Order: sequence, then C-alpha cells, then structure tokens
Amino acid sequence: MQLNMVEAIGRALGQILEDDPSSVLMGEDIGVNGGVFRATVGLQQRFGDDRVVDTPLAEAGFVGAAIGMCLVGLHPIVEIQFDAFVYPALQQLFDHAGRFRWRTQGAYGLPMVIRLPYGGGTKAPELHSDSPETIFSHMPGLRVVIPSDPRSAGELLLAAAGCGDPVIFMEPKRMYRRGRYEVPEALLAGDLDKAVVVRDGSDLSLIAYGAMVEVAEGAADVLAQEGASVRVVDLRSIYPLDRDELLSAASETGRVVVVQEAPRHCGVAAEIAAMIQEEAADSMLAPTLRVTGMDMPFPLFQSEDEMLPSIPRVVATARAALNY
Amino acid sequence: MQLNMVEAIGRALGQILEDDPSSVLMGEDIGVNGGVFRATVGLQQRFGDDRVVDTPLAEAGFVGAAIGMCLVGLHPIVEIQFDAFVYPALQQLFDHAGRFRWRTQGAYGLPMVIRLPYGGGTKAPELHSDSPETIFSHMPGLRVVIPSDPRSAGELLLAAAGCGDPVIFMEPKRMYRRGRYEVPEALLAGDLDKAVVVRDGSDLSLIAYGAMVEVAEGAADVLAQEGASVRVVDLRSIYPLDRDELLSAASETGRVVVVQEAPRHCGVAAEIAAMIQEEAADSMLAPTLRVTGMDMPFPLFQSEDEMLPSIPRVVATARAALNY
Amino acid sequence: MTEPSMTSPARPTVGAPGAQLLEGALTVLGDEPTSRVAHLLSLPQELPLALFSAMARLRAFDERAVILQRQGVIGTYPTYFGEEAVQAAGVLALSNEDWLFPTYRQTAAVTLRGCPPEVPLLMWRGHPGGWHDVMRYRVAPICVPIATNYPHAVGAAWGAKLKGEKVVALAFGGDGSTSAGEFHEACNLAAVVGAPVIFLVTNNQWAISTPISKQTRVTRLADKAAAYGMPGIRVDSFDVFACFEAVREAADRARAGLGPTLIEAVGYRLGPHGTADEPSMYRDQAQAGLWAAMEPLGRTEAALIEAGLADQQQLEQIRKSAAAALFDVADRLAATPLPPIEEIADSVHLRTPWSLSPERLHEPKWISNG
Amino acid sequence: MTEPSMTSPARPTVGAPGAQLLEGALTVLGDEPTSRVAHLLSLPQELPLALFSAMARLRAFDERAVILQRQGVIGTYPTYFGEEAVQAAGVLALSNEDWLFPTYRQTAAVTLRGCPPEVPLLMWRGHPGGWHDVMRYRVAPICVPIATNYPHAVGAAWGAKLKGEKVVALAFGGDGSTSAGEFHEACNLAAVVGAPVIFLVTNNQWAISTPISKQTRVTRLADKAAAYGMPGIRVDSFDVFACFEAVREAADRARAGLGPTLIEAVGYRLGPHGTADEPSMYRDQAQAGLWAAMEPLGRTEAALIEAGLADQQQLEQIRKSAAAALFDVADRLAATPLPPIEEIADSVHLRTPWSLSPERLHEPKWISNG
Ligand SMILES: Cc1ncc(C[n+]2csc(CCOP(=O)(O)OP(=O)(O)O)c2C)c(N)n1
Ligand SMILES: Cc1ncc(C[n+]2csc(CCOP(=O)(O)OP(=O)(O)O)c2C)c(N)n1
Ligand SMILES: [Mg+2]
Ligand SMILES: [Mg+2]
Repeated sequence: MQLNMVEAIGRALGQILEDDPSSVLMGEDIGVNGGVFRATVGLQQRFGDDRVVDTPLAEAGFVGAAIGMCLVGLHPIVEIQFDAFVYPALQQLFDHAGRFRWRTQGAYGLPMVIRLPYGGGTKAPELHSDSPETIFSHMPGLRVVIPSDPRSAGELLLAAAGCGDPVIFMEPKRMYRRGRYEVPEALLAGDLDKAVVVRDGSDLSLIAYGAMVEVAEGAADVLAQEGASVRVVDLRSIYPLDRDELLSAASETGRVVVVQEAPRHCGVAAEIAAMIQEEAADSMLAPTLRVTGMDMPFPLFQSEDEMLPSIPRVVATARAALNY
Repeated sequence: MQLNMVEAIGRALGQILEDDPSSVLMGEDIGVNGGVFRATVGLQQRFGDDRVVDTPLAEAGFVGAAIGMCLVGLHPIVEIQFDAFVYPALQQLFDHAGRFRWRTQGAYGLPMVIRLPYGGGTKAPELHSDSPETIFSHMPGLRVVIPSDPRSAGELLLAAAGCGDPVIFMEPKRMYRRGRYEVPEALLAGDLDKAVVVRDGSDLSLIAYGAMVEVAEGAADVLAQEGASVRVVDLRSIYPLDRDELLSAASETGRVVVVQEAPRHCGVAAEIAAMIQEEAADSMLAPTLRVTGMDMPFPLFQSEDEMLPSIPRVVATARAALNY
Repeated sequence: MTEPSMTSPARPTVGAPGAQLLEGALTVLGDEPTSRVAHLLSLPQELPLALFSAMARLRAFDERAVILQRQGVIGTYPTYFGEEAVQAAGVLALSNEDWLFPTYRQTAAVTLRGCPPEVPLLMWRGHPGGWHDVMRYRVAPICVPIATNYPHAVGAAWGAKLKGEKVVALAFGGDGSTSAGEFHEACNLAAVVGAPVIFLVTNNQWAISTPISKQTRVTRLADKAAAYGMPGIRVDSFDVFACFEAVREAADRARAGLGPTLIEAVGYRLGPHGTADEPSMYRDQAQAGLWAAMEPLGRTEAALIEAGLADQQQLEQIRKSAAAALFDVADRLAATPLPPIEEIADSVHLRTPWSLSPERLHEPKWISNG
Repeated sequence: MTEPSMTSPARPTVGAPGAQLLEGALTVLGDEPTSRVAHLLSLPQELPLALFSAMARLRAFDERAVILQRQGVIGTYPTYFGEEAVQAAGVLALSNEDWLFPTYRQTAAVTLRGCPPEVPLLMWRGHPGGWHDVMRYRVAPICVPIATNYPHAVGAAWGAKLKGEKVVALAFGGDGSTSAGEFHEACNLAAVVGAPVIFLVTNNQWAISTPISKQTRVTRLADKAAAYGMPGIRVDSFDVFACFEAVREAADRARAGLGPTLIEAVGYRLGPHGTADEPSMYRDQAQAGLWAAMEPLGRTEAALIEAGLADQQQLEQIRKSAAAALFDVADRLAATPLPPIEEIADSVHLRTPWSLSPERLHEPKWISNG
C-alpha cells in the first residue's frame, strides 16, 4: 500500500498494539486528538484509553513512568511532541533508561521506545526544529535509530519495539508527508543495527540519515551528471554505528562525505570521520568531509535553509573530496 | 602561594565576590557547609548569605533562577553538586542559557557560570563520575571550559566569570586535592579560548584536558624514555576548540593521540580527529588515534581504572601512532 | 470581527462546560450592577479606558495575526482570543520597571510596553527581528518550552530583592504548565526566598487537546499554592477589572516583602490552541460556544457604558483605530530585510568563535580544494 | 553499639529542635500507655516482633557498614541510623508482590525481602554484584539522583493497574526530594491516573546541610498532597507501629482503587548525611542530640516489654543474632571476585554493540600497528 511516513508510523503502531497486548502508547495529545502530527489517529478509538494514554504535560514524569511500567511487564511507546521537549526527560533517559540493563548485570532490559519527531525544514517556531541525536548517542546505554522513508520508519519502529532495550526513535518530521511510497500491508521488523546502501557507487560515498538521505540522493543525481559514481548510505542506526558498512563504503570508494543537520561540533559526522581515518586510513584518497548544521541555535524559519545542508552544499563538498 | 585545585577555586571565587559586587554564588550546601567539596568554605561568612546562597534541591529551578538573575544585573556562579546532577537543568541550559544572546540579536548576554565537579577516579558511588562535556559542547551557545591544575582553575574561573556569556566550567574533581602548586596571590583572568602546550615535542602530540593532562604527561615521560619527543597540549576550552593550536600540533608533529575519559562515541576526541584529518591531512603521518572511556555507564568504582584512560593505554596507543 | 456589543458584563449561564469553576473566583463584572459600577468609578480616572484600550490593541493584533497566517505572511500562530483581559491587566497593574515573562501565548504583551507590533509578528514570520529588546521593555524573550519561564521570573524577582530594588516579576503560564516540574521548583524556590514574583496562570481548561481533568486531579489550580506556603488567588479571567485587582494586590504584597503569589485566572480557551489546531477533533464546539458570552472586550464595553465612563461610539472608535494601526503591517513586515546568516551566526556569542565566522559557515569556502 | 534499653516509648521533650513538627503526626508509641499497649496487642501475633526483628537487621547492617567504611572495605556510605522504623514498616506493611523504589538511603531494604546483605554492601564497595535482582525481589535498583524514583513507582503502579493486577508501589524519599520537579510530576500524574502508589517521604529535617526551612516554606510536607488532590498523612518516623498503620492504610486505599497517598514520616536525621559528612559544620550537635531519645529500636523495645510481648533478654538476643550474621561479611565481600570489564561491558545492551565487544574495549588490541 502507498503510505507517507506518518501514516506508516501510525500503521506500525497499530500493528504493535494489535500483536503485543503488553504495549501501551503514552504522550501528550495522542489520544482523541491523534497527536499533533496525527501519527496516532484512530488508535485510541481502536484500542481504548488504557492502551493509548494522554498524559499530563510532564515529560520527565511520563518518561519516568514508562520506565516503571516496564518493570511490571508493559512495553511503553512514548511520543514526545517535538524534539526540544525531550530535554526535561534527559535525566530520566541518561540516569535510568540507559543504565537499567547494566544495573541488573545484563539480566533485564527496559523494552521502551521514545518516539521523537525532530529536525528542521518545516517552518516551525523556535525549538521545534532541533536535532539532538548526538546527545543520546554519546550518553551510554541508549540505542538511537532514525528512519528516512515510510517503509524504514514502519519496519524500524517495529524492530525498536521488539529490541528489549530502550530506543530513541527519531522521526525526521520534514519527511512525514513527503509523498506516499510502497509499504507492505503487514510490516516486518527491520534490522536495527544495519545501515543501508540506497544507491551504489564507486567514486565517493555520501553518508546520511533522516531527512538528509533525500538531500544526499539529490546531490548524487547532480554528481552523476558530472560523471561521478556516488554511493549513498542511509545510516539508520546512530548508535551503534554500522561499522562494517561504513568501512566498506570508505575503503571501496576512498572518499566520504557525511551529511547531518545537527550542529557540527561533536556531531555524528565527527564520529564517522574519526572512525574512518582511524580504521581505513590506508584506503582513503581524501579526508572525510562533513556537511552539517552550524554551531548555533536552529535559526528562526526564514533562515532555516541556510542551516540545513542543501544539495548545492553537499555537491560542492563532494566535489572538493573528488578533486582532492 | 601553594594551593591545591579546590583551594585555588575557592580563592578565585573569593576574589570574584570581592571585585564584582554583582556576583552571587548559588548551589546546594555551599553556604555554612562550604560545599560538599569545600570549594566555598568561609565565603558565606565573609560575604553574607545574600551573596553565597544555599538553594533548595532543584537544579532546574536554581539554574533557571540564575538566568533570571542575569536579567536584573547579577552575575551568578552556580555550583552543581556532582556531574550527573546537572541533567535536570539541561532543559534550562539548552533552551535558555545557550540561546539568550542569540535571542537578543547579539545585544545582551547572560554572565553566568555553572561550576560542575566532574569525572572519575575518586571511588565515588554511581552517578558521581560522569564526564558530560560533549553534550554541552554540542548544544549551541554554551562555552565549555576545563582546567587541569590549580592555577588554570583559578585563572580560567575568573575568565569565565568575566566573559559575558554562560560558561559550563567543569572541574576535574579527581584533581581537586592532587597536591599544592604555586598560584599567584592575586589571580588574573586567563585566556578562555586558548589551549596550552604544557610540554613541547616534535614526534607526536598528546591532546588532553582535565585530569587526562596528568595522564598524558605521565605517558610522555614513558615515551621520552623510549626516545620519542612528545608534545602535550592541554585543551582547556572544549567549546570553542583552539583550532590554531590543534592544527599546529598536528602539522608540526604529524601524529596525534587525543585522550578523554568520556565515552568514545561522539566525544571531543572525535571532533578533534575529524578536524585534523579535514584540515591537516597532508601533514599527517598517522591517523589521529583516541584513548577514551568506553561506550558504557561509568562502572562502579572497583572497575573505574579500566574505564579511565591510563598511562599504559596512552603509551600503547601513542606507540601505535609512532610506528604507523 | 467585532462582537455584538449587547453583551452583559455578568457571568454566563452555567450551561457552559466547567462554568462552575468560576464560583468563588474574584469578580467585578459578575457583581451586582451597583457594586460593579461603584468599583469602576472608584478606579483612577484613566484606568478603565486604558484597560479597554490595551485589550482592544491586543485583540486587533490577534485578529490581524490570524489573517496574516491565513495569507501565508506568518507561520503557525497561537491565537489568544479571549485572554486579552489577563494580559492587559497583567501588564497595566505593574509598573514599567517590573519584569514580565511571557510565553508563546502572550507575544503581543510587549506591545503594551511600547514595542511596535511588527516585532512579535516578525517572530511568527520566522524572522530574527521578532526578538524584541529585552532590556528596554523589561520583557523576557517569549518562552516556548512550557513552564521554563517560571524559574526565570523567580530569579529576576529574587535578584532584584537581593539588590534592594523594589522590582516585581510576573510570569504568565497555562493550566498545562502547572504539571511541569519547573512550575513546582519555581514556586517552591520563590516561597523559600520570598521572591517578589507573581505566577499568573490562565486556566483555560485546555492544553491543546488535553482537558484540565486529565492534567490534574484538583479542580482549583490556586489550591496548589498551599504546597508552597503562598497565597493562591482565583479570578475570573474574562474580567479585566478583577484581574487588575488580583495582580495589583499580589504586586503590593510582593513589594511589601511578603513574597510570591499564585493567581489562577479561570476561564476557557475560546479559540483553537493555534492556527494548526482543530478543536472540533476533541471537544464539543457547540458546548464550548456557550463560553463566548464571556468574551472580555464585549463585557468590558457593556460595563463601561453602564458606568457612564464611555459611550458605544467612543469604544467602537478605540477598537477601530487599534485595528487601523495594523492595516498595513504586512507591508512593513515584507519590507524588513532578512539579515544574512553570517550576521545571525555572529549574534550567538559575544566573541564569535572561529566556527561561526563568515569564512567557516559554508563548507566550500574553507574545505581544502573546495 | 546498642542503645540504653531504658528508653521510654513516648515522645521526646520539646527541647529537641523541630520537635513541634511531631504534633498531630500519627503515633502509637506516643499515646497513653494503655492505648499503646492495646494497639500492640491488637496486632497479628507475630507482627510486633517481626517489625522489631526487621529493624534489628537493618540496624545491624547499618552499624556494620559504618565499620566497614572506616576499615576501607567499602567506600562512602549513607548511614540511615534512626530511620529503621520507616523502612521496616514500609516493607512489612506491603506484600512481596508489591514494588519498592528505594533511594541511596534504603539500600538494605531489599534484605528484608530476602536478599543477602552482601549484595547492598557490594554496591558500596563499588562492585557490580551490588546490583540486586530487581525482578526477583520486586525492588528497583537503588536510586541516587534525587526524586527520579518517584515517576518509576508511579509507572509501575499505574502499569499494574492497567494490567488489572492489585499491585501497589512504594517510593522512598527525603524532605529534600520534595523540592525537585520529578516529585511534583510524579505526584500529579499518580493522582490523575489514580495510580496505586505510596510516596513515603522521610522528613528528617535535613538535606545534607540544608535545613527544611531552606528547603520549603511549608512546615508540614504532607500539606503538599493537597496540590494533587490526594491524601497527605503525617506519622512519627521513629514509631514503627504508627508507620506500619500509615503504610497499610495507604496500601488498602490504593488496592481499593482510591489512588495515591503521600506519607510524611516526621523525624530528624540522627546521624550524619553519610560517612563523608560532618554535621558539626552546620548544626548544633548538642541540640540535635536531644532527638536521640527517639531512636526507634530502643523505643520499640520498651513498648514490647511494656506490652508483655517480649522480655529484654529476648530482644537483646534478636539484636545480637542480627549483628552476628554480619560478623564475617567482610570476608564474604573480599571473596566475591570482580568480573572483568569485558563482562561488565557485555551487560549494557541485550545485543552488545561492536564497540563494547572484548576486542574493542582497549585500544591497542584493535588499533592498526598497535
Ligand atoms: C516542555 C514542553 N512540552 C510540550 C510542549 C508543546 N506544547 C505547546 S503548548 C502546549 C499546551 C500548553 O497548555 P497550557 O499550559 O494550558 O497553555 P495554553 O496553551 O492553554 O495557553 C504543549 C503541550 C512545549 N511547548 N513544551
Ligand atoms: C538531582 C540530585 N541533586 C543532588 C544530589 C546530591 N545529594 C545527595 S543526597 C542529597 C540530599 C537529599 O536530602 P533528602 O531528600 O532530605 O534525603 P536524605 O538524604 O535526608 O535522606 C543531595 C543534595 C543528588 N543525589 N541528586
Ligand atoms: Mg491551557
Ligand atoms: Mg532529609
């Protein structure tokens, strides 16, 4: 069937609620209202308000409650309304969610998912466009997953719900309604640890995730016209990184450009660049270059296109790598 | 005079309170009790409880209040009791402290300092040994500064208090009582943006900060016995990085090892490695290698020495770079 | 655009959902006509009309903003239709030395301190000119993350107190914000240190689609003040005179060194949460419509006329000129040039780090061989 | 080590700082001798001695831990001397199906559910064997960051309710924790959803060096319950029978579907905050010493003897055997091998990522040419 990303997420959530009687959705305005992005539309009607729960406005409280729910055998999936509104819950995520299995010497995990619509490009007000994946991937014990299209959103969400450890599932909201694509009627869980080569190429690899995959593909199109064979890798898992796929891309193409919309300093692109030069230095024909957001607050929306990596910026940087 | 780090910090705080009548210290147990590390001992007696204020147990609340104090012309210096206990205040720091000047189009800043005793090596209970500098340096608008010895602690704290923008001042608590060193009677503000070459060398550069500077120096001693001339750079400023000094070290020695006790993924060492290969690739004789904490919660203290970069680990990694 | 002016100042029929919440809430307009009139006449001569004018300006801004959003001149916009009384009273009951801490729902409050309306409109247009001059107006930047402005207000008030200044701080907020931890930390801290701060919480009974019954189990938010040992006052949010009294009294207390006050302005969200919200998804709009009679401009008009303080025409004129002042605002917005990103990058730190310097902002400029 | 057994069950002279806080707090031991005796005799036969034994075990653990800290066998340790009644009552008033959420101050509570004392001692020895089996004992891992355990308890209780199980959750906390945002968010959420949870807050009047007067402006923490629409109960924290009643009643309410309860166990921190703390720095220790008469084991002993439920010798024997069980615990601690770091790294995720695999943990193993 043809679904856009937000519909695919809604479908995956419905499927989880259907298949796993212990699953519970929680968040602000997700019930009758179906969430501010409408990802949960119809689910409360279908599954009742014991399974799809509106919470008070208290992110630390309800993320903490989700942790407690896991102890009694529930599998909570929490929606945070927008990227920046997860910050009140960071103490719960850093101090507890990420440490629970370790605190039980590996015996028990917290089977919970935090759904976090994130990123820019939607002309939203301040603090509705942040990309905080670095902080989740740096603080130990959390998995961080980011889909890039409807199908991967559905499949990875299923995988996240079934993985047995807390997953920060970041949804690039700019892609929510970016057209409908084929999604299988019955979704199967994807592979949570794997990056995916969305297009093959031999001269240069563009590594991207979330909304930046589309930008990377656009850049690859332009570069193809210039005669460059460009591989595009969709990272999907931010922590842990798919080291094998990244090192293959690096060593097979010799040139890598990483694209991320988050600020540059200590971003995911830094980790990838550091890793490639550590482990694939001999194969590299050029430094790994980064196209990133700037080290500044996400600008008010009239200037957001300046912050966000664009096709021209990626192309220009790729050319620099190709001409190195 | 001869002071250890915590005494130097106390002296600097006294000097700030003396010289700047708008300065105010806030935090848990900093008054009569002088703080759990005794950094503020005697200051409430000397300056009164309007200048040295005990707060309720509410980090978000009093960090937020410090922001409000700035608006009416005060210069708050906030003590967070231990590293991990800053997490409840992250929303205030990310959403407000880091964004205030930008929200006034550059016109007004928040002259506030967050003092954060951090890091491992003190055989402390859980959540008393975190090193969260990455998250502050990644999220825009905050300066992050880390001293490594009594004198730099005093001088950089003065600089932080005078810089006009919020500074996360992270104090490596393992160094608090690591011997007394000469500190000038009247402290002068240091340079907030500059890394410092603590020992020169031409074969390899060890980049470190906080408690890791001592480890790097120890490793440099060992390597010197093996005939290697090792430069040790004390980073001091985590954001912004001293790009010139880092690129000089890279291009002049051709080999770099970065040491950090925080987990590896997206750490400061990743940023430095990414930057060096981007900007000094042609001068490099080996990949920039990292010696870091592991991607796991800081272990309970019996195992902390396994987590913390040690002289042998730094030496072994440096040898790998030297033999590359 | 303008409401039927035959509204009565009195309170609505109990048919409106949650109308019983108004019971016991401070009121002026809901009083007997004689005492109502007496109250208005007891006020400083200019005040009643000043309050009405302030509300008229807020209304004109809000109505214009909704139009501009539909025209695509600005982005998503959180209308405050029906909450003008709380805002006007909150600003006018304080002096210009006092500090205000607005949320996304009070973006025009700063215009009552002299800031041109283009400024907050530029905010919703996604333009950095939308950040008003914080120090000039003593109004904090508008605050989007719920409840995080409360500690700021406490700090400003407490700081002023430490400095020996008689300055008061007022933070706006909503019913939803009372569930957030920072509301609690702020209230508690304020009470402990005796900060001269006013928490002015509008209980419009909705946080987006979440009704107050799912937000908290108490029916009176003012009861929460007891947890901090501070007074909790309930006031009719549609009654500008009652709101004015409540804020003024709280400010007097604060200035007298008696510490913070929590004011619950009881009401109902007459409009949607914002332009992207569709209330019919989650509430009975016909039922909700019963609250329309409380709309504060109409009620105030009726009361002013009743008290002989103005006539219909005069009030109509005030509304009209408030609206007129905004007729060409779209042109002014369009004429405001967007600063280049380099300038924005330069506004983040006092000493701009190299990574935000013009040469470093866009990769190709500095990448080797780029 | 053991207290003078001539302590009276009654309440202390008002000379003790803050003793007036006990006024109105639930008490059994502070009652008239006749009703006190009647209460003890009305309890299930084994209960009074079971409570005493539990306290004796907690006391023995605490005393041993302090010694072990001085000997360098364990690191910093937060003694709970004087708070045994709250903990024993909190555990024994619930069933083993119910969930407990302890903080750093209740690390031995899990031993009352059958966990060997070595386990919590290993925690303070910095050994991962210090993490007890959470699911087996239904006791959450001890919680260091203040107030963050409250939402967990709410979630567990609420979750059990959603599943239709009659399980109650109890979270421990201190007076200082009530200032933190998560206390508020947890209480509010619990009340809204009717979670069967008990917030058992020991008001020992100190948060490290911060007295309750700098923590909050209210003198009765139980009054904070009003902000959430839940009952707030005050009980003498040194009175194990009163604490038992308070928790049992709250648990009954919870199981009956009546939602959460806040219990304030009023007392005074008899010891230091922990082994690294020096109370004479910030409080008058002579004054503080006036509270020593309230020490709960001595008081309970006196009451048990008074009621004829035990004689001095018997109780002495219980204490002695509790202490004896720990004589050689240091050896057992020393004999517990430290797992290699590879094993610890393997415990973080269900599927261990490559970066935590044994080959990757130490750089030289994988660095090229290393
Ligand atoms: C921390 C945080 N979480 C979520 C949001 C998203 N959000 C914006 S407004 C709102 C509802 C606020 O309700 P209320 O406090 O009653 O104020 P009102 O909008 O009714 O004026 C929510 C959940 C936010 N802005 N901040
Ligand atoms: C979020 C957080 N901030 C600070 C601390 C440091 N700290 C540990 S115990 C304590 C005092 C707690 O007092 P209270 O809640 O009264 O409990 P008590 O220690 O008296 O049992 C503080 C400030 C912490 N553990 N967590
Ligand atoms: Mg509301
Ligand atoms: Mg206490």
